[in-house]
Amino acid sequence: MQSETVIKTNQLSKSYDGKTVLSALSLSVTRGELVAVIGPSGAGKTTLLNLLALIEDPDGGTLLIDGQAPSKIKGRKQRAKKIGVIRQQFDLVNELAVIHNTLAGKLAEWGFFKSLFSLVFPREKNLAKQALTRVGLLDKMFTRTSKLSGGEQQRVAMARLLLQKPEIILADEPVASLDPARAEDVLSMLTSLVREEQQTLVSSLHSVDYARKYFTRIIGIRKGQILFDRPASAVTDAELKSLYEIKELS
Amino acid sequence: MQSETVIKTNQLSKSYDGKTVLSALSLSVTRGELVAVIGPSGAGKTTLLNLLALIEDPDGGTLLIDGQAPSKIKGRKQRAKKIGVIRQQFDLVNELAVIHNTLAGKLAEWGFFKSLFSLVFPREKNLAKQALTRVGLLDKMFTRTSKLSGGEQQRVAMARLLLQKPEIILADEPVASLDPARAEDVLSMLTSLVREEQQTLVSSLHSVDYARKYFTRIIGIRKGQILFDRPASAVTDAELKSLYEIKELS
Amino acid sequence: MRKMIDSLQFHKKLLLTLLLSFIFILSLTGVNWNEELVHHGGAATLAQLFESLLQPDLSPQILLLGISSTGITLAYAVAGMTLAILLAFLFGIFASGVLSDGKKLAFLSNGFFRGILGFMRAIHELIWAWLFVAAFGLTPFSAIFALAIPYGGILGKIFADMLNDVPQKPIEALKAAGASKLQCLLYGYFPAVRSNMISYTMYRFECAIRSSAIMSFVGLGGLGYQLQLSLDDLNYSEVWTFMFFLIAIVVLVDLWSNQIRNSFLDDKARPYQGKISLLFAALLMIGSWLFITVVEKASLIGLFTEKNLNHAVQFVRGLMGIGEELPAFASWESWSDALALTFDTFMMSIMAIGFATIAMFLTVIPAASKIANGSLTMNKGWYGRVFFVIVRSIYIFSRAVPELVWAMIIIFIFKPGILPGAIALALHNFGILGKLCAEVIEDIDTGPIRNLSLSGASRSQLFIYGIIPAVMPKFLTFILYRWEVIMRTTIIVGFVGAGGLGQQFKMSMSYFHYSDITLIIFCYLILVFIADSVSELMRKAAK
Amino acid sequence: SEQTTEDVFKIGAIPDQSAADLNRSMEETAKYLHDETGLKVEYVPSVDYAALVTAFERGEIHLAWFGGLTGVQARSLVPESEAIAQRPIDEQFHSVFIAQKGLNLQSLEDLKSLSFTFGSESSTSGHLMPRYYLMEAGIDPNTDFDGEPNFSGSHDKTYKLVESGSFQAGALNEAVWTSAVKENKVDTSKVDVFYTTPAYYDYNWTVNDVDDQFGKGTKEKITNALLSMDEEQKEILDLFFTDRFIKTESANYKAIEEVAKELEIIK
Ligand SMILES: Nc1ncnc2c1ncn2[C@@H]1O[C@H](COP(=O)(O)OP(=O)(O)OP(=O)(O)O)[C@@H](O)[C@H]1O
Ligand SMILES: Nc1ncnc2c1ncn2[C@@H]1O[C@H](COP(=O)(O)OP(=O)(O)OP(=O)(O)O)[C@@H](O)[C@H]1O
Ligand SMILES: [Mg+2]
Ligand SMILES: [Mg+2]
Repeated sequence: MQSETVIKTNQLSKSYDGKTVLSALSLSVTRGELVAVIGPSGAGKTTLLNLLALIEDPDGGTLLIDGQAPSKIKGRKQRAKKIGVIRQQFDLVNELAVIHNTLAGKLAEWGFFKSLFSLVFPREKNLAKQALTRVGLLDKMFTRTSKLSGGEQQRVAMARLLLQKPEIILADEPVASLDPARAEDVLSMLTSLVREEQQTLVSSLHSVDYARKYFTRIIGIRKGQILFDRPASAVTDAELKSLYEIKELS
Repeated sequence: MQSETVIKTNQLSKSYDGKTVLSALSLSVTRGELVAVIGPSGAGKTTLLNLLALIEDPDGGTLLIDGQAPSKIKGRKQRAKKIGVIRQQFDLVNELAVIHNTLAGKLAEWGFFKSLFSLVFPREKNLAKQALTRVGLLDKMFTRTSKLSGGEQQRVAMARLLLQKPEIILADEPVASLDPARAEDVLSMLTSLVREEQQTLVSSLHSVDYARKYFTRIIGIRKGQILFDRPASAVTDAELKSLYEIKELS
Repeated sequence: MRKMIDSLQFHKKLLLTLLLSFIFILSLTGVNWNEELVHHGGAATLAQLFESLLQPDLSPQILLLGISSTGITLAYAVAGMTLAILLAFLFGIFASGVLSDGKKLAFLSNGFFRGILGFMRAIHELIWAWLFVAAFGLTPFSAIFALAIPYGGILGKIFADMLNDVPQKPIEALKAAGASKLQCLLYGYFPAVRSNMISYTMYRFECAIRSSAIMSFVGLGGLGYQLQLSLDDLNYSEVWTFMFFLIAIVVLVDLWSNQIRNSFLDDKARPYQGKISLLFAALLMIGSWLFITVVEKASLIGLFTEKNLNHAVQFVRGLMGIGEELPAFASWESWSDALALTFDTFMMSIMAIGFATIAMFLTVIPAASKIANGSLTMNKGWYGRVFFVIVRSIYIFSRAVPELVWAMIIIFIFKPGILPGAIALALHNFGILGKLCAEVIEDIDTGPIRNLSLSGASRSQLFIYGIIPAVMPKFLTFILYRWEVIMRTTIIVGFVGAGGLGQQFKMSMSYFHYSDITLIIFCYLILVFIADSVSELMRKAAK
Repeated sequence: SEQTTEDVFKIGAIPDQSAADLNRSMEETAKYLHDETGLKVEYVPSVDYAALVTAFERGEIHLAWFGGLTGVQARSLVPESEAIAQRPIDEQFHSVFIAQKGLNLQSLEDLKSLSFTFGSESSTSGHLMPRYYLMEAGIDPNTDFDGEPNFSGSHDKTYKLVESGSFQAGALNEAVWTSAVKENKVDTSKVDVFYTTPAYYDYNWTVNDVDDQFGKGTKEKITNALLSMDEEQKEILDLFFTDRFIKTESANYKAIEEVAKELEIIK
């Protein structure tokens, strides 16, 4: 089970308005890996994660999740079990209380009326409580999500993932614009959760330091192509320099 | 001239709604220094810079700019010559073209009608061109500012400062949420400008690495008080650890 | 205790919704539903109306008449808006307080100017028109002033609010760079509010065209005059022809306003599109004022004659009941009659907003283009687009027709009373509410919705967990805001027999009972005040 | 521009019937008055009874064709104005009550619990006098009908609304009714008269205080022009449903004023 391949892409490519954003990208990720995707702004990190999350379709190449083609797992419940997504703080429903945003991780298993009823009298409250305790937000259970700080919102998103329990977690810049202390807090929580639950994590990051500290493998992307892909400890400063190098000033 | 004191505070304090945000803060800055202010979120960095910029008034203590009390330099023109402020990208008027945001550095010298007229037919265009050439944005002169990337916006703000030519530049997290390459680009440009023009720079920062790399002196603030204040090279890891340490989780 | 507050907070919205529904149901009991509400011939009239809808009178003579009266209506609307914009600009800046310095003084002057703006918009344009006609006579300026004042009031208020909401950081940065207050206005505030202000002004311009059309009710010409004549002759085919003219200009203005909005978003199109729009607006304004001063020979100075002054004085004396033995506002009997009518009018407004809201909720989902093309729910289907076109057309149609004209038609079908008034108000506001709310759904932030869908939510679950919580606060704001507008308009639908204070107002006008009118306007101002404060309170509570 | 607007002699009429008919008759009258008096005469249409009275009060209308009540209102607002001419039928004017045929109404009392429409609220023959006779017959129009009474706005609209079935019964000017029947504008198999009121004074030409503005003797010239209409002006007179105009005076309308006071329309 340990060396099972959960994500495999072959010659994946994507372009917007005729402009190639990802070209011929091949990689494979094994269960339990913690992969950081780094690279300059506009390199294609978000695009890659969107393709892996099946949010967008590639223009060319193949993608296999758990050995299956995406078309086979497009049913919402099945997909929710396989893949979970976490992004910057913007992705929670601001107007709902924390508990509902957490319980949203259960929507795939609930029918319509159960979910409607739950908006008034929350269902499976114990599960939500456990998850919120885990991320240290039990006392904010009934607070409106919009009132939380950025770091707290990020932790709510994690609580949702705890309920959803996907096999693969895809995170897009989960700690951008958090201060260093919160950022480390969030990253260490995220990576230890993934380790415990035997999940797999692929995350884009802006900070090289964090990538080295919390992840097992680093993929450097520049202009839609993989520049390097190796264990976190083996990445050299020269590689990093060429990754972020600016050719012209503007 | 070299060792002249340009900023001197004595027992400066400030509180909001009865909560003390800065307490008894004393420091002095000499002309030509590059000072980084670091510390965890909520430490009071922004508050300190706002006080130095005369945007807010302290509740207690004294502040001298160039040996003068703030009340003596509250005239807008004089103040603009003494102090310039630069912050994250929120500081430009998004809807204006780049050239107008740049020329805003001249408003202190212009009358009402000249400024009105300039909105239609830009005045002193050559100065603006020079400044924008300097920051590498000449080709974006007539672009709407909101369309620029974060790093480009930051450079527009710098072009404005080039026209304003203040003696002291106060920067509040000038590179937060820029990718590493842009961040270094912006910081190196800012610090070299300040060196050339014999100005003084005080900047808050989230990143310790940048503080060490680009500044001559680092002040660590925690809970409204100075934890350490020394040359950039002399700051120890132990000091940094205690600066950012988190007491409880939430 | 803490827990109770939390759970109150938690269920606050639910409670508020229940409360509002309860008030609406209460208002329905004001109508005697057992009685037959429709005339015996109501159904027949409705059939005739529909029949002639399909065969409007397209004879060249009527079309020419339509074009010329559309011109008049447009000219009055444009001229009125010109003044309104000037007023709004001036008062708006002062009311926002962005120019003032000292805190206490600023507070006073803001309050003062906000008060003026509030008074300007509290009174409906038709009442202003009637007051001006009484003072200046039947000159185009009566219509223009009548439009300029309330529209100046509402534009000024919105303008002031927008200025207050401008992010302060860029402004602080400008100040730090040495800009004076006026320079901050030029370089900071104006650019920031420009696009919102222009699109709101365009929306108001559309409303002003409708208001200008109904100025005929105090004897001023235009499309409304022709509509009224055709309705008096029960010539429905002609009625529809004129109605289509009205719809056509509303649609054109809507298209133009979209054009402008897009030109702000798209940089490449901006330079020439923006300039063309600006040029066109300038031509419209110049053309309208030329038309009014040259063709209609109206002269502004001519208004201020001694004769007009005498009339105005006479008129005000009448309103104040001078020379009357027992002015209406001094008589207990008149008060109790007026208060009963005030209550009816209040109920009419609640019923109207209730009907409009229900109809909006039933239609708004297919009316949002993001849902129609499936980009929000990731579910595509051709039927979405068909529904979209149909519902949007209904919205345009129902909002293009002024409340007053709806009332004139509805009164043929329903018996006089508050119900026809409520229905007429609901018909018009349903179109506006639908459009606004559909746009809210279109502007919704897609991130959270997409993420919910990624955690496995179905389409219907997306609605209750993602879309509804996100749009409800805005919906509530719009509904309450429309309610305020409806309250101001209740008096107008009463003019044509649709019940309430307005009907009494028309009677008193016909009989020249001026002190009765004072009493009615007073009651009406109370209603407007109540509506404004209640809606303000509820908006705060819902936050 | 002041000069030219002042010089136009403006005439108006209460909009109590089909606007198209009214336009024709008043345009013709304006032409005739111009030929007779040499004044520049113009017809100013009006959409509302009260609006005409207001315009008359302001001196913007110099000669108006008023109903009984509007005439009384206008003359009380402009004391110098006076009623100068009327049609022979206006000495002996009647209102008719009409109802849908199938209802078989016999008297005013039968109107109880039916839906009912008046004409304009300012109309003498379409509202004031019918209301008066209804009260006499013991019917309170505010409470005894099916719902509140409607105000259609004009006589033509009243019979059209009853014919189309929108209202079960209504009251209007006898002259308008007779001509509608004659010209087949109304289907008498659907709607017919079941009651005619006693006689009262109605319509009249009222002239404003014009001698100041247009020169001494203008009032007289206008009066004479109206009174001297005959066969030659048949076209115009037909539109007014008469063969000539006769002299009248303000005092003839005292009774109307009394009724209006009793109904609290005039205070
Ligand atoms: N929907 C889209 N339409 C057109 N171009 C797009 C779209 N999405 C992304 N792009 C372009 O594709 C390129 C890669 O974008 P992407 O968001 O993947 O970069 P990124 O690596 O995530 O950068 P950042 O670090 O700034 O988030 C950019 O040049 C971007 O402008
Ligand atoms: N206008 C204000 N009213 C009330 N409290 C304020 C106000 N401005 C700042 N504070 C509080 O003062 C404290 C210090 O704020 P400040 O913005 O100076 O922190 P900072 O060091 O800049 O933090 P960050 O790194 O997050 O920007 C915070 O607890 C903040 O909540
Ligand atoms: Mg990205
Ligand atoms: Mg800060």
